[in-house]
Amino acid sequence: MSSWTRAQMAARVADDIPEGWYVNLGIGMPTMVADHVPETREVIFHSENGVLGMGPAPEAGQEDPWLINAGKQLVTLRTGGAYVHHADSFAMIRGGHLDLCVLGAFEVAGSGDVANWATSENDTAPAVGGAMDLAAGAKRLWVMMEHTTKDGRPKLVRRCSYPLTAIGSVRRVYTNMAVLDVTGTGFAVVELAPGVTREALEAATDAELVFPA
Amino acid sequence: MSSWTRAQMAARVADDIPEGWYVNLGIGMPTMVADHVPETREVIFHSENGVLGMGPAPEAGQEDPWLINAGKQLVTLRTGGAYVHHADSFAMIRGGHLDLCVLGAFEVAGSGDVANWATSENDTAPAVGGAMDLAAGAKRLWVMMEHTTKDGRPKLVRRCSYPLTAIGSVRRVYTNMAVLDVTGTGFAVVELAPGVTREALEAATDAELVFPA
Amino acid sequence: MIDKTVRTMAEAMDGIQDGSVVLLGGFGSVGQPDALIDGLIEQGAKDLVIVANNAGTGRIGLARLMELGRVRRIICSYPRSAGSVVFEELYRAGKLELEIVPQGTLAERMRAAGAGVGAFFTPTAHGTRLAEGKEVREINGRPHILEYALHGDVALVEAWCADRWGNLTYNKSGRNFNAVMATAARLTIAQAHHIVPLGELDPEAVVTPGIFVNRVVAVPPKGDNT
Amino acid sequence: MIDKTVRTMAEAMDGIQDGSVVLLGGFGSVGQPDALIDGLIEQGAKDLVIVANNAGTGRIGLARLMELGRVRRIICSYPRSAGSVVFEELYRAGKLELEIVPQGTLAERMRAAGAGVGAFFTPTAHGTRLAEGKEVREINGRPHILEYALHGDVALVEAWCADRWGNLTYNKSGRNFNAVMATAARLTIAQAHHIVPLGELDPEAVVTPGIFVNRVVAVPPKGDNT
Repeated sequence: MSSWTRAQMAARVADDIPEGWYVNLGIGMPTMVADHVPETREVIFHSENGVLGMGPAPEAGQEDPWLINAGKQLVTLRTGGAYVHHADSFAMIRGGHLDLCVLGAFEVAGSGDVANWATSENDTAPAVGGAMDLAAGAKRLWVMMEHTTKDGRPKLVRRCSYPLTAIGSVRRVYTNMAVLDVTGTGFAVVELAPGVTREALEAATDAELVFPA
Repeated sequence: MSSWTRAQMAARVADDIPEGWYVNLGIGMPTMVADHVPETREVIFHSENGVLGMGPAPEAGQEDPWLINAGKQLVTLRTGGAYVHHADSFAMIRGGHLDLCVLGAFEVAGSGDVANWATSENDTAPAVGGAMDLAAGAKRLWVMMEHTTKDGRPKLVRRCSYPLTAIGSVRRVYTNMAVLDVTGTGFAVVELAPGVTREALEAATDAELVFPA
Repeated sequence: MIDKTVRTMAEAMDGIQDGSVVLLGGFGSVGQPDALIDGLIEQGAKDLVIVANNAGTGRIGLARLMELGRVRRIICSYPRSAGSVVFEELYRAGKLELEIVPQGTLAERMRAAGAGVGAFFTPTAHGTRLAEGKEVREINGRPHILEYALHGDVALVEAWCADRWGNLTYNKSGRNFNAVMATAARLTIAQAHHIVPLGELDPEAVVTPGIFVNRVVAVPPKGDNT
Repeated sequence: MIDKTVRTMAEAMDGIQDGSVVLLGGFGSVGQPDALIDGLIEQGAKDLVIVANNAGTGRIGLARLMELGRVRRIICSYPRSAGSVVFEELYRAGKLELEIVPQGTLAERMRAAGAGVGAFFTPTAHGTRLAEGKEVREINGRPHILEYALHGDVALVEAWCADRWGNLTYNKSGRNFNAVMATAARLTIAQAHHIVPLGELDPEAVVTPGIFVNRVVAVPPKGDNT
């Protein structure tokens, strides 16, 4: 079975982000999306730790240890960016000012529920970070993840089995196999990766799928 | 009967403000207090409209129309001052960061209740401004006012008849006749103005008075 | 290229609907978005709810808007002040609804709207007639009252400098309600004394990041030569 | 003359009591008040409640304080991260209480403490296990949960520049939790890279006005030559 690489997934997400949006990219795979937005298209990236207008990683020799993103990687500030403190940064998130947040996830349900912070009820000290704020606060929540777990279990599900991050928040999911919109009762397929068949997608998904007519 | 002038009252209040306090002075008579704090004693004045470290009125020719206080008078900024927005300015007030607020009042009760914003229940459009925030928020609330109304009615009372600004907030009252501490059930006389007798004070007060032994 | 600057007042006011909640910045005469208020008068929206610290003075600006019968309700801390003649006439005639809010609660309710806080408990106004009908709860031994976020459909603010991303700075006490109102509305329109090239504002000193601002129009203050 | 600068770490730490709630600024390694944490280790206060974004890494700083058995409880958003070995050991052994709070709720709870808000309703974490036992209320059609202000007895923060009034600025992403924690404690102690003469900080660009700061100690960051 063919499918999108991570870079292709990141490029696919980037394609859907129009100029002028304020966007927070979650730690991990979503961070790659920024590299696929052309410089000529002004998208303003936000990092929870108080950076609005975040730019790419610094060039060698230009690193500033005082400028990191939420994933603790060294970054830069674009011309026009600004620094704020944590409460103001989360006011942007929680007040509904971000046009988009892209998060990774363990599971997404057809209801839009998302689980991305704790892998089981027995994990007593999981790290939530800003995930719940982002999931509840952004105008749109997209999830970017592999379609299944490493051992092949579906991550698009009828009901999340892992502890929830937020209820009914996800609008769209980008996986290595497809782009899917959350319908509330399942997922509507927007696009299949090259070589991925309807049957393959159904086999890898534990939720209702609606295909374009 | 002798008593303190307004300037003497302001000087008396100023005498009780130690260096390093953060102080908000209400519109009207309390504003005069700042002029009686010697420049060598650093007291940091706060104005609700976002000025911390407010200085005196500008000298002629030095006026800046962008720098006013809560009473809409032109002021200056002391070296070391800072500007903030309204929510941050009131965070200072409401978060208990001001050491002192000095307000004028219509009535103060021995319980510490204060009425200073509306003169009757029928005044349907009174202007509250920041009075309730200041009265509830400052670490200490002092009131500075004439001891009686123009027609001689007591303003230190058993129970406020005017609409309240705050309950149980006032710590100390400075009038033209005396300095008095709020006890919870009345007022303890700290100091009488020159020429004011115990009898005169009692006649001008409608609340329990405790005199020093 | 993102460019939030607009060339005309008509563009700046485009789409403001009848019945909107309009937040008006300024405190006293400092930081009032006078040109935008005139733009709103010209634009024609009516049945407005106005949130401002004062209820207008004289017969210009907000007072003029009220005199034209375009304001249904005003939410403010200090309605009756020297020169608030239009307010007093309309209010006495029963032609204007009034909600008086303590100044700090007013600022905090808009801060809450901007920050995604639905409601909050504050000690301010407890035991006063401005707390009548409000939920009371004791927290840490002190009674608090419940106040709700106050959202604007539109905020009209005055800034000192702005860039094409909508980053704003203010001048001295002109910051006042402007910075908090800018966060609390769906559509924030700023009039700015200076439009500066992107990058000219110090990223450590931007007061209102552009995320909160939708449109910027250049309006040097009257009589200003800088 | 007001002078909040102190000459020694012992003076900076004076009076911190056993059982204190201590707010620790920083995010990742940026803006961490390392010298003050070492000062607190030296000072000896125990039975502490620590509020920080992370639960310490390696065996220095906060991790060292925990390893010494001086921390009873930690309130944070991201306890388990690369190198949080001391936390994991103590937590697994039942020697450390943990309260996990969403990062924005953590910041907002301290902002509430600093701003006199007793509690507030937020949609964040509704329907998750971090909302268990919390009051739920629907506001504008959306369920919110009630969160309480989080007050510190002490805040330890790292600033870039400070003056003798305690005005602070920060450096880039070093602002993070520092500025909000500075407002939320009874005793705020700042380590500053530079102590500058009063008046050198732009009044338009002070991030933490001195009203929130009690003590300032000069601590250039390690390896810094500026």
